[in-house]
Amino acid sequence: MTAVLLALAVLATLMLGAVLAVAMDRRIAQLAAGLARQRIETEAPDRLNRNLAPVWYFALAAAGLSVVPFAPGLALLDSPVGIVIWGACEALTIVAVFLHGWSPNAPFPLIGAYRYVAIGLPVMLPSMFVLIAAALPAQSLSLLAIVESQREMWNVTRQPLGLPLFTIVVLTLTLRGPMDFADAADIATGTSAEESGAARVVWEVARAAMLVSASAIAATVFLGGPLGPVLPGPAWLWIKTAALMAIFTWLGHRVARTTPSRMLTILWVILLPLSFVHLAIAGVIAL
Amino acid sequence: MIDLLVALLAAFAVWTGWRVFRVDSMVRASFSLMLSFIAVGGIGVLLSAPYIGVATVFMMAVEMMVMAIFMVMFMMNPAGLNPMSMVHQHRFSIGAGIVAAVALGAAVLLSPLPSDPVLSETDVVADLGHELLGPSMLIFETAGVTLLATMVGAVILSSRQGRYGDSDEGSRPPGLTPDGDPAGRQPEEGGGHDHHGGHG
Amino acid sequence: MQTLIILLGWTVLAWLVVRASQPPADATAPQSAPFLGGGTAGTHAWQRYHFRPYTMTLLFIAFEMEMMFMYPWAVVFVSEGIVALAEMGMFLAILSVGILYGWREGVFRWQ
Amino acid sequence: MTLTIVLLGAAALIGIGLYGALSQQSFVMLMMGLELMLNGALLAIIGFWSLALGGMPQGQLLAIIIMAVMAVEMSIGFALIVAVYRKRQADMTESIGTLKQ
Amino acid sequence: MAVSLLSCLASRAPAPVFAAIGPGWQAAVERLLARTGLRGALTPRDAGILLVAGEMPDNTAEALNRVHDQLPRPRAILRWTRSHETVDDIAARIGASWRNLGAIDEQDLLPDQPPNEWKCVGPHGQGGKGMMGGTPYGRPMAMTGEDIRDGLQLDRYTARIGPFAPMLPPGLVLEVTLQGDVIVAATVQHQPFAQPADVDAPELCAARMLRLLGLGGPARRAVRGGRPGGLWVRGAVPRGLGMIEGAGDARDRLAAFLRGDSPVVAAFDLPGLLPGLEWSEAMLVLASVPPSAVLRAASLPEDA
Repeated sequence: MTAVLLALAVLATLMLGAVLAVAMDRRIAQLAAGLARQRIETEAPDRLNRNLAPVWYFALAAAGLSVVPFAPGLALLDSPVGIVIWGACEALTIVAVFLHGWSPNAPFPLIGAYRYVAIGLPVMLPSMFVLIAAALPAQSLSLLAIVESQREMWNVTRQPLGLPLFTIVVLTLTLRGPMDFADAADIATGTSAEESGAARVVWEVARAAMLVSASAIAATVFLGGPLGPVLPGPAWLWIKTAALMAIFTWLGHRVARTTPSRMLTILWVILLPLSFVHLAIAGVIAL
Repeated sequence: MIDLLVALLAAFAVWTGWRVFRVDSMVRASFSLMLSFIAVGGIGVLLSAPYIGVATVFMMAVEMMVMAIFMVMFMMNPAGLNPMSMVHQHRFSIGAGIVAAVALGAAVLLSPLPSDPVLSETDVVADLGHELLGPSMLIFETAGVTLLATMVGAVILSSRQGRYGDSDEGSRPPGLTPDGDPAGRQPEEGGGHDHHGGHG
Repeated sequence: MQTLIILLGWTVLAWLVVRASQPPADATAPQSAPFLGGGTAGTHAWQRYHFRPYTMTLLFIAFEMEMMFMYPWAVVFVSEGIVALAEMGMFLAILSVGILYGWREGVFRWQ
Repeated sequence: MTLTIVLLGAAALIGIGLYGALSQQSFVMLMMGLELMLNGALLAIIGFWSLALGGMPQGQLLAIIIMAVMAVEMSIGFALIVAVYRKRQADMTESIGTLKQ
Repeated sequence: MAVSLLSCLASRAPAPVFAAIGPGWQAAVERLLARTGLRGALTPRDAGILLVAGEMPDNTAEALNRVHDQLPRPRAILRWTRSHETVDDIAARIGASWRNLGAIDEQDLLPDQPPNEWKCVGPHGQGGKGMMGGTPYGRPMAMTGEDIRDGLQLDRYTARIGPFAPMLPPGLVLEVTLQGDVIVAATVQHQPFAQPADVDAPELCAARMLRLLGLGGPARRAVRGGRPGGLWVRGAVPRGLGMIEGAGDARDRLAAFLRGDSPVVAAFDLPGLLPGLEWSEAMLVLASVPPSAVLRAASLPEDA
């Protein structure tokens, strides 16, 4: 019974959150108009994967949100390895975006797909480091335990580098702003360049859903998730998630994107050592 | 119930494993191998190995992504637009595969299997952590050194501008006919344009 | 088991939603040609794609293995104390040598 | 019973992997076969660890080692393919034999 | 209820316009697309209206038809050729067509034929021999060739991009050969259309670069004459990219545009500048040069 309620809560959060995310981009009307338009088939596409890519993206967003506790001690997927499940979602997201760009058999989507893989893979490293750092004080890989470990102090103050590093991960997963190497303007919106009508809308909504999911994870890991005075747990989670979504959306619209080659070097040479430092600091504090 | 799910997942793993060699598209082949790994990870999750199971999915998603990249890079006709057939010693291989599978299967069916299931209250992840830092510390650090060697080896083998000049300098591709002209590229003077100045 | 059922459930639900929301794709021949700003392509886009940072991906899969060791390490970190810090520090230091070597060889950019 | 199912699945995976490793001309496809065999080994280890060894932590460690072996094999294998391709413009297993020349 | 809500929302959507810009109309179209109520689409797949601005030369007619046919149905083509029609007029006309799109819906202009004859012949129906031969699904497959960066001989993808590619100057047709996303060869097949001097206005040049840096909103603000805003704008352009003597690199030129200066770019070799650059770098370099200078550079080889 609780499981069904929690499943409904996850679904409702994902749907309402996706609408909110699209509204933050001021694109609700645009996407509504796209739904009724023709969906164009490309020349000799990989039809199966073209249809499956958005399905994976949606399913991964939902799976990621399932491990998020909606109240202290209450998550749909109460797994002892919650952050590993989220890590698997991140890894599979790269696959989904790659398939989205690969399957139309067209040059610009193909370039977008490969660029995304080049950036998406190394982005996983800081992501894993910050999540592991958050797991240190909790002595567990479960997100429930990570929430419990933040009762006295949120991770955002205890591990100050964590949220900025994770921001980059979220922007990458949701193909936004400075990390949007899959759908860039110089390749005519990249992996989506050949998508029209409902297929394009579905992909955009899936991106929005992933933003909800990733923001909820960030809220849980760094802002104490459902912890907070007066209001019930889910309300706090929703407030924090929405606030983070607003920040990520704002950054996505404001920060310039550099060239992929340069970003690759930045990731390995600056962000990876930073996440080493982050882990070391978190470790020393946790001891 | 668990048995049924395990059987379904095992069948799925075998089927997707078989698909790897039957599909024309290299991307599909890589990702059907990934699905096979995911099914094995699912079995791990069912058999109270949550960490190993989920981590298999996590690692294999990444590795199969890289696999797909290299498959597409080096296979002719990577998308399978024309039908693929690049096999040799086909009958022998089929025979060997079947013999191996049947022999192993028979060994499984004929030998008495011990039964000592993992207790449900064990914290298997913490067990693994203590094992890593305690008794198996040497294995853990050896793995580190092995991975380092792998990284260095991979860089040396695959990158062109090595310390001793371009790795393909002076090499001569084989001829299309015996004693014929080299196929494809001629070794060029100075190893082509090197657009990269200093490092980093 | 619950984990598997939930994940499978989401996948099926996502599949249903996506199927229901988009009509089957169709196009005439000129419509389906790849978009090149009015230009034409000589060949199929699918090709032996020269993925530039290929050496980086090789380094990456070797380096990423360290995650497999780090998750269980994180769980027992506090109870093992300073030993855990030292051992993981050594492990990461060893791997960092590989990263530094790769950087020196210039693999973290488009080849 | 569960262990039998798991091990039969593992045997089938190893069989298919062996077929792939022997039959494929292309080096990358051959590596797929190797990976599939390792997949079978991984499945067998998970089954044994969970159902026959009483949750010995070494079992999990062995599974991790298998994955490390896969990573090493892939990394070195692909690096080798790149090196061979650079010299021979081919990724066939046969062309490795001529590399020594 | 849900359906009517959706259609109500849809009717308020900004009209998605894919602009095919002709000679002399670039600045006007860029100013038009920065208005609210319109949305410049980067690909015809995302557009409902094809805006054809200016008199198109005959040799681009087929390309225009091609772009037209790539719009999803229902679609409409609008021509903006009379110079007395103001930006407000055309915006109103676009809005009206967009709301009335279902009634207008246009047929394909090109015949419904695959690019190559393909009748499913051959032992496997691929229309060719072996694994690489023939024209499966109407096109041949790419073949291997030289690489100029790391010497790995992988496939070369050759395509003519333009004249209506949104990331290139209007009218420019480049025949590029790509290996991966690196340009290994480029030739100019058709020169950019001549544009009056106001196309070199710093705010328009800055907006073109901002758009490539993923800053659509700041680009719009820049066109409207406001402060673009945006973080890490100059820093995002790599140093030393697209170095042209006397005009610095792309980052310097972006800084100049943002200051409101228009750097004078001397003649440079356009096809010679591109090979060896990665596609996104190449596009940044092209956008960092004022269109008049690109035109001069593209017409250089014919003078010689």
